[in-house]
Amino acid sequence: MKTADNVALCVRNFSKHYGEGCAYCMESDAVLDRNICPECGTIHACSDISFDLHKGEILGIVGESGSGKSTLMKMLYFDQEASSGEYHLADFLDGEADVLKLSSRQKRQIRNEILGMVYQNPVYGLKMDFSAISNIAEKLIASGSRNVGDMTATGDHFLGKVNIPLNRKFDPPVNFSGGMQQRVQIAKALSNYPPILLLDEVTTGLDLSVQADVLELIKEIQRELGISMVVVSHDLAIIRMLCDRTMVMLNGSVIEAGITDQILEDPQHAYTQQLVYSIL
Amino acid sequence: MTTMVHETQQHYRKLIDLFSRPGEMEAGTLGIPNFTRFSDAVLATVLTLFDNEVSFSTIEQGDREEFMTLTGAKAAQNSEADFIVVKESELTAEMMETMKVGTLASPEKSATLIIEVEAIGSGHAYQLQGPGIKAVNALGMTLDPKWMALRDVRCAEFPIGIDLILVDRENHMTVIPRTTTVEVV
Amino acid sequence: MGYVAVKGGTKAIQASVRMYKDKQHAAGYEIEVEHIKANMNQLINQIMSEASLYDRDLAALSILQAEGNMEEAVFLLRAHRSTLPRLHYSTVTNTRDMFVERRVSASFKDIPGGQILGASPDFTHRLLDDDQSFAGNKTAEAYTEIPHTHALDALPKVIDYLEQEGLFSKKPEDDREPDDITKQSIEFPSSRSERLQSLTRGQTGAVTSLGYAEIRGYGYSSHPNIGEVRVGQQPVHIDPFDTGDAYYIGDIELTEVEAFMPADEDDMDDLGNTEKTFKIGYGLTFGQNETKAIAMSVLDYSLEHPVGDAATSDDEFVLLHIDSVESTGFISHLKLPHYVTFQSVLDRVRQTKGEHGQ
Amino acid sequence: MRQNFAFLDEHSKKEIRRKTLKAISIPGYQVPFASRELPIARGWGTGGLQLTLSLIGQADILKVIDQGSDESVNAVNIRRLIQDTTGVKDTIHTDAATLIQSRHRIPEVPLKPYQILVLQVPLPEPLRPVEPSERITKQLHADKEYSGAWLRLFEQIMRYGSITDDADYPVLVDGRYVMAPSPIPRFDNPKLEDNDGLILLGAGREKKIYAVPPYTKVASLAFEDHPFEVESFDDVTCRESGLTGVYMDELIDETTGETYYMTNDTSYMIEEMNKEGSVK
Repeated sequence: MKTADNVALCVRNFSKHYGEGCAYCMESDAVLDRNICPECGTIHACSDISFDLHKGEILGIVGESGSGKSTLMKMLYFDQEASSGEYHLADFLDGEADVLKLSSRQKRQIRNEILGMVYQNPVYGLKMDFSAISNIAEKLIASGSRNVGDMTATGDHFLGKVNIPLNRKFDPPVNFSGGMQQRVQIAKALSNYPPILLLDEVTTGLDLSVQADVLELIKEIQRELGISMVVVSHDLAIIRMLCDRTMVMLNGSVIEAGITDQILEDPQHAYTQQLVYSIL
Repeated sequence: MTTMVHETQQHYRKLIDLFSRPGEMEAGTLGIPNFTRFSDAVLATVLTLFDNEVSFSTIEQGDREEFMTLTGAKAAQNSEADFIVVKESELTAEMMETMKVGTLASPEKSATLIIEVEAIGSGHAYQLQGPGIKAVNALGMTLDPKWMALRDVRCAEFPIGIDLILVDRENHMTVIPRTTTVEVV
Repeated sequence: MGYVAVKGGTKAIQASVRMYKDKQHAAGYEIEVEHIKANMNQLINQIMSEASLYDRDLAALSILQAEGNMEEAVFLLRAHRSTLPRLHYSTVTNTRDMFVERRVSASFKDIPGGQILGASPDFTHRLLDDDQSFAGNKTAEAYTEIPHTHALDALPKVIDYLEQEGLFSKKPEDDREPDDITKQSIEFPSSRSERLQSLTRGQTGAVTSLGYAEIRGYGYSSHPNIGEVRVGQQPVHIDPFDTGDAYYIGDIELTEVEAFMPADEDDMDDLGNTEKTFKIGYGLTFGQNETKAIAMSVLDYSLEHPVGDAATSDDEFVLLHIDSVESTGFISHLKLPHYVTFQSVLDRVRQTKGEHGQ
Repeated sequence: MRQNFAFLDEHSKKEIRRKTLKAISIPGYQVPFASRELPIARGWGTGGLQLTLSLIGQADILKVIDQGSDESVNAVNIRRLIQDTTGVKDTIHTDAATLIQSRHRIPEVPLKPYQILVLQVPLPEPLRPVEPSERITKQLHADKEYSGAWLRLFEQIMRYGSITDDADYPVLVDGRYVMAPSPIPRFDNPKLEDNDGLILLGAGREKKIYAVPPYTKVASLAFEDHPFEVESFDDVTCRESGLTGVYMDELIDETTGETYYMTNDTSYMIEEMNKEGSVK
């Protein structure tokens, strides 16, 4: 298997379960109690998820907490190991290798060079006691840069882009507001121009006005750099604003997927309908 | 007892030199009677490195019992053994494919292969490069290059890999650690 | 003829060692190893436990040689231990076979087999006694044996009672060969056998302090119940030819502690409710070392059932810092010469001053 | 009490020997070993001493130095223990020794083939300043994830204008492992690379053995535009011998109060002074 020409990231039959599983729940059509096997108690956080991320698009994943969307994101960034499935990246060996089968060292290399991640909580994405500029340098160093001048120039560029005043670049993020921390995290994730950016609930917990700033920033960067993005959110309003295509997740499975506008106009699944009407 | 202490110390220092300088050659000796099918330098290596904390595998029952009696080491399957003591004629692809290579986090949990070959100093012309070698070391050895190819596969993702101690019938010894790049000329 | 090296270091060391030895004998009172062995049992117990070498004669010798310095005495025994080949391993020994000299339970007023107070300083009054009337009281009533309902080498355990009540779920017996931290360095996450071995070798004060922190408010933060402390003689056997015929090689004195901790059951019941149950913390030391064994049981529990960010839940933090020889060695090495590295520090400090001055 | 040859029992030596051979096979990787207690204190050179005791034989000629000096009290003490348990000959001359144990210096005289230099190591983990947990640093080495080590230097440049790491300056061995070279001055770091002899490093308290085989690439961590720098003794001359270009001790003349310099490697200084036509 190999990724198609216009595909940046390709996932097939991704599953993640906590517990051993049993003969009953390992069948693909097993009926579960939400995502828990009634026979053996195994939790199926993600079941049989397949999708393609096209080059240059923003793909939204929407669902309530416990739907498996964050687990899916963690598997994409190797923060968690998938129980089964296949995962290909166009920028790694032309998409020919199933990257789940790689060693931890090679996965780390993909994280450093091909992916960028923005976590809901900046604590996971930043070294809070290091200066903002060093935080950006960390990503650049990890992806191979060894030139201080180049790295500070790139750091200045991206800090400027996310509207962090340069007179604060030597301050550690621990002294920043939540919105500023999130913008530093975005600058960091972007700094080595990764072909794919993963954004996990990046505006949750921010003030509404700050939310709007951050969303605007994401759109602008996407337009400018053409980076492919996966955006996870429980908030359909954010998905509507950012995403070309959308997947709706419930209890660990994808229940609906398609062009965002179509899903909003004509939701098929009862759960999606409920979601859509709640924001209208 | 005193002589064993000094003999194994001297043999160890030869091994230290050989591991540090892959492809160089030293002669091993032994002051005690050898009842195994292997050359004295093989037995000296076993006596130097084995004790009741290590496991090993070897094909013939008589050798196995002798190694266990002399050192207290435990016999194990090829895939579990810390050391495999073998003649070239007894090597199998399966053995090479299943022996322990360690993990990225603990690459030292790998097997060391002690192979007795016909001759070191003549045979196929190998060229070695890597740490411990100033430029290139030339090594003549009868070992079939197909075994070296299987070794290369197991050493593909350094630091994972296996280390080879090679000994011939005349007690010449050489070492090829996992860091060495080997070519047949 | 030419320049020659000065031998200042050699001479200085020789003089220093000489002075140290002379000082030891200056007052003219000499005691024998036998005196220490007879009079300083508790010190011997503590040293054997930290040294993880069970030998009362050598422990007494180490105390004499170290002028009573605990760390030095432990250090001497540990160093001696490095010269000893490992000839045999004992067979699995069961503390149910212990010949019990003392056992108390804090959890029940009376226990099957009875509370046995035995020899203990617990209820002495800590009054300095310059005529040593306590130690030397020869007129006290003769000790009379109180008859027991059980043989002293077959006493039931308090833990059995909880188990019969269904309040404690016993883990299946695990006779796999334990990891030995004296043969392989600990790798993290650690195994329970590595933890128990480190704890029992730990410095008494360090183990006690960390155990105290764990229950005072930085971890479990609650009061464990001591199910049973027992002290007694434990028979040891070896089976050198692996025939199943074990040979008795002697007794060692042990202190064993089982502490009960009320905790949540790991698995939910059928209705999805969590039940309370008892979990156990385990302590075992060479010799009579009750406080250490209790603290060990607390730390065994805290490392087995970690909570949050408590340091006492972190196996690396606890196990890597409680060893007497390691901690005293590293702290004391700071007085060794470091002038080469300090020159390097000076160079960097001057350099940054230069950079900022530019 | 009865003493073994070279103090340790034969089983202990075998374990150390097996681990040492692994260390040579995996240059720069810290091999865990059981580490015995010795008659000198932990932290006073027990790692180096265990290596020396496992290596030494009756034919060896031993040199022991501490802070560059054969007569430093700690060097004398260690040499005395080794000689008391082995009876081997000793020397102060680097080129006459077969086995050299040193604390904090690599001698000025280059090693010869088949010579072994044993360095005492207090803190073997180069990533410890960025990560306190052993299980995490072990994984970082597995993944070849060294951004933390470089980031530390980057942050120093941001804060002080230059790299402030002094002795024990981290190196990259054969392009794979970041390694702590023990607290040798930076001046000695270049001697690690392409050495004719074998360098073994032992940390007794931390229970690690590692090695730099002969002819191995060893690069001190640095940036393209902030190259690695050794301590500068450019403008100073040894007051005793007139030597220049060697590592110096800085001393204060008690009568004049003036600062003066002396060659740190005392045996080298004496050898040079005894040469015909020496500076003095």
